[in-house]
Amino acid sequence: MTKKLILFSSIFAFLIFLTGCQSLTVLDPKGPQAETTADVIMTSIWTMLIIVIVVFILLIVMLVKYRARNQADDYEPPYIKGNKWVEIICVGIPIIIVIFLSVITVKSTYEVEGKPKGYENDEPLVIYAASSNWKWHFSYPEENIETVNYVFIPTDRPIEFKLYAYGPIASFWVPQLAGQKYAMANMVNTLNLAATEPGEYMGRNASFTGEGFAEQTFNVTALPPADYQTWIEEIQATAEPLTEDKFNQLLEPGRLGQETYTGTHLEFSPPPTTHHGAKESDGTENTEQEMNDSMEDSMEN
Amino acid sequence: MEFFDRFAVPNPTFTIYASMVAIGLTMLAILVGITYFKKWGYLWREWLTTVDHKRIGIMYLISALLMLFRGGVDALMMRAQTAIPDNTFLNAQEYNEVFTTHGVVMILFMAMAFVMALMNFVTPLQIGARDVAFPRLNALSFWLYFMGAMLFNISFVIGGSPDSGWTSYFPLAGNEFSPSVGTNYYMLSIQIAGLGTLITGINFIVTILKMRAPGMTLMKMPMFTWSALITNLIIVFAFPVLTVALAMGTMDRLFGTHFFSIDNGGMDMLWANFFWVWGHPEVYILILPAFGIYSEIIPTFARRNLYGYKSMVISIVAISALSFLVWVHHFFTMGQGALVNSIFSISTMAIAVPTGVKIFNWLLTLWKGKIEFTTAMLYSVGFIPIFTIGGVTGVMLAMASADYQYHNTMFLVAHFHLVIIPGVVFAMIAGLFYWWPKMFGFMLNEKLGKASFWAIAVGVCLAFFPMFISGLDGQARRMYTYSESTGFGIWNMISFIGASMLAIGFILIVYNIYYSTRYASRDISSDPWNARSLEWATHSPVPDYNFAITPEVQSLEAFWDAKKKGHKLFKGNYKEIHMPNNSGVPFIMCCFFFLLGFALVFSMWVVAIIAAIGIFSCMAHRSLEQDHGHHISVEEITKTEEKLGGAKK
Amino acid sequence: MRELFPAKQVMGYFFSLLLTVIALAVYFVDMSYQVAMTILLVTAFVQAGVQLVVFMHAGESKDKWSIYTTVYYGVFIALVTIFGSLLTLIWGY
Amino acid sequence: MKVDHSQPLEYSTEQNRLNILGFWIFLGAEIALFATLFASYFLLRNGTGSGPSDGEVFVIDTLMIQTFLLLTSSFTIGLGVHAMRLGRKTATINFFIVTLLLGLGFVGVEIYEFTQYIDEGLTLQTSGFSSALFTLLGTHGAHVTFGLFWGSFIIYQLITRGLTPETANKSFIFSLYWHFLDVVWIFIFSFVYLKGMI
Repeated sequence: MTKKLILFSSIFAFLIFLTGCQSLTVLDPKGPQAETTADVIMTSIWTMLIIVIVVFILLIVMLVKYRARNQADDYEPPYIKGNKWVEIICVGIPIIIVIFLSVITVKSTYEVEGKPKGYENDEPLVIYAASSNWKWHFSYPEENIETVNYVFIPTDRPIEFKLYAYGPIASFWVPQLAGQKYAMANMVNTLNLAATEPGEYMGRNASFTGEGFAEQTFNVTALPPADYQTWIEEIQATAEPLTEDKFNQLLEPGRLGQETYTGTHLEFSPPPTTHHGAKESDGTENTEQEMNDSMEDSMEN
Repeated sequence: MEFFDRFAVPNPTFTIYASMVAIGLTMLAILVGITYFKKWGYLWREWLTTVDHKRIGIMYLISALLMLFRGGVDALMMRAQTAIPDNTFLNAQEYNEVFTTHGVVMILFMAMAFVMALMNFVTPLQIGARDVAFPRLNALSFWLYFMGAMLFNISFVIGGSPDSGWTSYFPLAGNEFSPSVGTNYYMLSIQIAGLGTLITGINFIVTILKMRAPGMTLMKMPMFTWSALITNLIIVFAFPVLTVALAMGTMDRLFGTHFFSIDNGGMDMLWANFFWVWGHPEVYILILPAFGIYSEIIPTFARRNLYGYKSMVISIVAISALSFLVWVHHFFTMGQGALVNSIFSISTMAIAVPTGVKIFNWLLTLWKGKIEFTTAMLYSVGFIPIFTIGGVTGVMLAMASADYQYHNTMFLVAHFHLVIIPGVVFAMIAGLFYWWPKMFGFMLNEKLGKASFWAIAVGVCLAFFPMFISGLDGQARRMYTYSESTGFGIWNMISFIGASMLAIGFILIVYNIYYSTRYASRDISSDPWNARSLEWATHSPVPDYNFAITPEVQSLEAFWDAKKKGHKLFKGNYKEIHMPNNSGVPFIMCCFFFLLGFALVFSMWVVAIIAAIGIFSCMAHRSLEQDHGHHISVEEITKTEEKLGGAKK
Repeated sequence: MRELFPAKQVMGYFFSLLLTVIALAVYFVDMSYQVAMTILLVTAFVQAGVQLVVFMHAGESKDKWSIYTTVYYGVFIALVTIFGSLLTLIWGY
Repeated sequence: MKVDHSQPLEYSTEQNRLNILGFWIFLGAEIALFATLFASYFLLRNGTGSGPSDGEVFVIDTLMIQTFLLLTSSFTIGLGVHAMRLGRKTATINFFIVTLLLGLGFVGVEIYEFTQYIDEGLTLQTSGFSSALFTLLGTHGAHVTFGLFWGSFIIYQLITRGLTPETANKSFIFSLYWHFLDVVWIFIFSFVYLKGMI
């Protein structure tokens, strides 16, 4: 009886959860990268559901059937050591499931780390996104403009975000377009994504950075390429230039609204060139580099 | 005056001042109380200087319950703050302090202490030993843990709590972004407590390997002892990593080194890397003893032997090795390539296999059994469904590409709470109910116990299931508030209700302890559950020397077979028993450790040097001292055995 | 006097000095990085083995099995920590 | 206390056997500790910031002296334990004293080496590399220094109490500790110094 209660309430909760899925941000993707992750998530949920149901049914059967109250008083449970076949099944089925999920994981991980599907041959738009306490600075080196706490991107074009931070580690996250990646102070990370539909998407820092962390959000607006071009031209014509002093002021800890400038901070405050703080390889690192290459080769083969 | 400024709390509020007064008054009341009832001598002789594993276990237990209270209040405050959008019950700084201390206290000072409590009390009894291999080191372990915990807790009123999360990632935890001394407290208190844990690890490995009763081969060891052995093995190899990481963090903060700094070639993710090299095995350090407890309780109340003992052993050994191979899954999003992530995804998912084996073995232990739903059993079978959900979401998190979406969200929070609470907390409570009569000679009230189970089980589900949803909807963890338009409100409200139910459940347990202490019958047998392993073969409460005659073991379920097949456990006559002497040195040494930690937190070098000299003096004393313990005479054994209801056969 | 200098230990000592000299060759003799690293790896682990077996008597008591398990497990963890960290933070990009 | 005379003195009681196994397991933990320090050194080796790099500061002379001193001390303490098993108290004490003197020499050379580094502008605070280097070497050096004190206490007890199961046990465990430090030094010698100088 008691177990059933748990079972029903959890199945009930799960049903609510599944019906709500479509409207949940992460499961409502607007670009190829997020679509891949959403598919992976749904596949894993269904697979795991099978395991959960099997365990729950087994548990309920055992608890109801072998309850002391449902048995004769003189019943003496037998001594059962274990059975080879049962154990092979207990090990075998999880192994099969793990292999299945591993294949999906490896495939999808390479997919979301690479260029967005369908846009492999397009020239990506490079945007530098830097976190500072507790803001996001977006620099468009080609268009020579900079925005704070919001970013406009064209639809149907791959975007390459170059991520780094002034200060603590932040995690760049636009759930409807792609998964997270860290922005760190001593290394530049690359995040590939693309938007297939115009619209406004929530973006935020997901990694705790201190007092203003909860509000460290930004808006991503995806515009059709023509509208995007208009926007660029408008900014270039109207915005104030970004000076070094002004940028240093922006870096002061605190919250800011959305701001727009011409020019970028990349000229006077370039992104880090180190790899996790270490200088890029000198002579002695060759073998490590080679090892790395050969490992990648063997993966591809 | 300037000297004292450093001790001020940087962000004082009325609540903190009120707590200061409350803490001060409580301390005073305790001191006055002990003096008034003339209990100083008793306290010193029987507890502060004890080296008895049973008493040390009980002290761990009391500390764990205290810390559970502290961490629980933190949790309630967090859930209350986020229950409604744009709440102002706590501000960002307070919220950050609260979730940081909640994590540290619950993992390191509550769960670890609880594990240590049961391990200390039960393991030597299960293997038929008189004590652990190094009783005095055992006392040292406890006092190191205790002083570490106290040092961490005073940060609240002296100098300010740490506020950069229980993971304390650099550079956020560095001097630039966390200028208050809070993070110093974090580094030093965990260092001190960790040292104690490491010593326990060594102690218990030797105990289990060398002090088993005659006839108890490794494959005849009870499952809890097996899990204790493997847990301690993990402790011995994982904790040094934490020691080094914490030492580096301390040096970065106190001496300006560049391990984790963002300039001069420091590597900020190195902290995260080492933290999780320790941190993931730590999860298994907590959960393996819990698995061991379930493997004792489920067979006892299913009235059947544990199904697939051998595969249970193999699976925990496999888990111990795999637990060291998965740490990178805590930062899949760092930017390392798909290759690294794929490797660690697969190794992580591989852990699901041995864990699955264990779940199925427990289910099959119920098969053909005669199941009796005592409180301990309720917690054990309640663990299976909830843990399964926590576990399968763990597999989902292990998939790197999907983790890019779960990372740092409430989904993750839901996952690890649904693993740790049923996995560790349920087990500890189950173990508490199960071994309580052995510890104190009376039973906890079953009715209250069952009520607490339902409150806690339903509370856990209510508190954490909604987080899966709000996580997938984009709620990051550690956000002190959110706006109404996000739509997270309803889920967080349900969470808060669940958290309140959890609180009620824990209050019921505490009340149960009080109620049973006052009213429960003292007239119980030494084997009230009709159990299967050796600890039930001796008296309740257990005499100092555990077993008057060292038991001889013939089978895996030694005590059960003694009852059912008439195996004789205790052969021969009483002989003089050699026991270790009590010692005040561990306690005094740990007071110096506390002083050292406190002095380093505030960079008071002279005090630190004095404290360090104190520590070394204690070690020198130990080196030169000659202490051969004492002997309990045959007459005394006979007398004690008679008083406890006659000799055991 | 002679009995104080058992052959096994004296040999062990000279062998460890020899290994040190071989390792020093990577500094004094010009060779490629790979060869040098191979020499260092071999000499270091053999040297450690000599200490363990000849001087530390790791295999002399009944707890041989426990002692070797501890050492092997420790080496396993050491290698995992070192190479895992290198893979994660340097090589794997 | 039961003394088993068929075994060497240091193994002769149950507590002694527990102590020895316990110390081996402690050494297992030490392996993990030094592995972490090595890992951080390898990772931070290129994090030199604006300071000098490893090839620029390492010197072969001090390295060879240190290695010779420590290897020899490991040999002499081995002889000390051998003498102990022969029941030769004075020889044991003398070998232990020689060991500690060699250890003292090692620490002295290490301190001299550190002052050289500081003169060249490489301090604990210079860079990620220097922090990791000083911490790795310093942890090993601190272990040796601790060993000097510990060893002195044991020599004192050997002199005043003679060869008993207890003192023999302590001496044997101390020898394990000392050999272990030698093993760690071999790895520092190979993978910190020599690897940095090629």
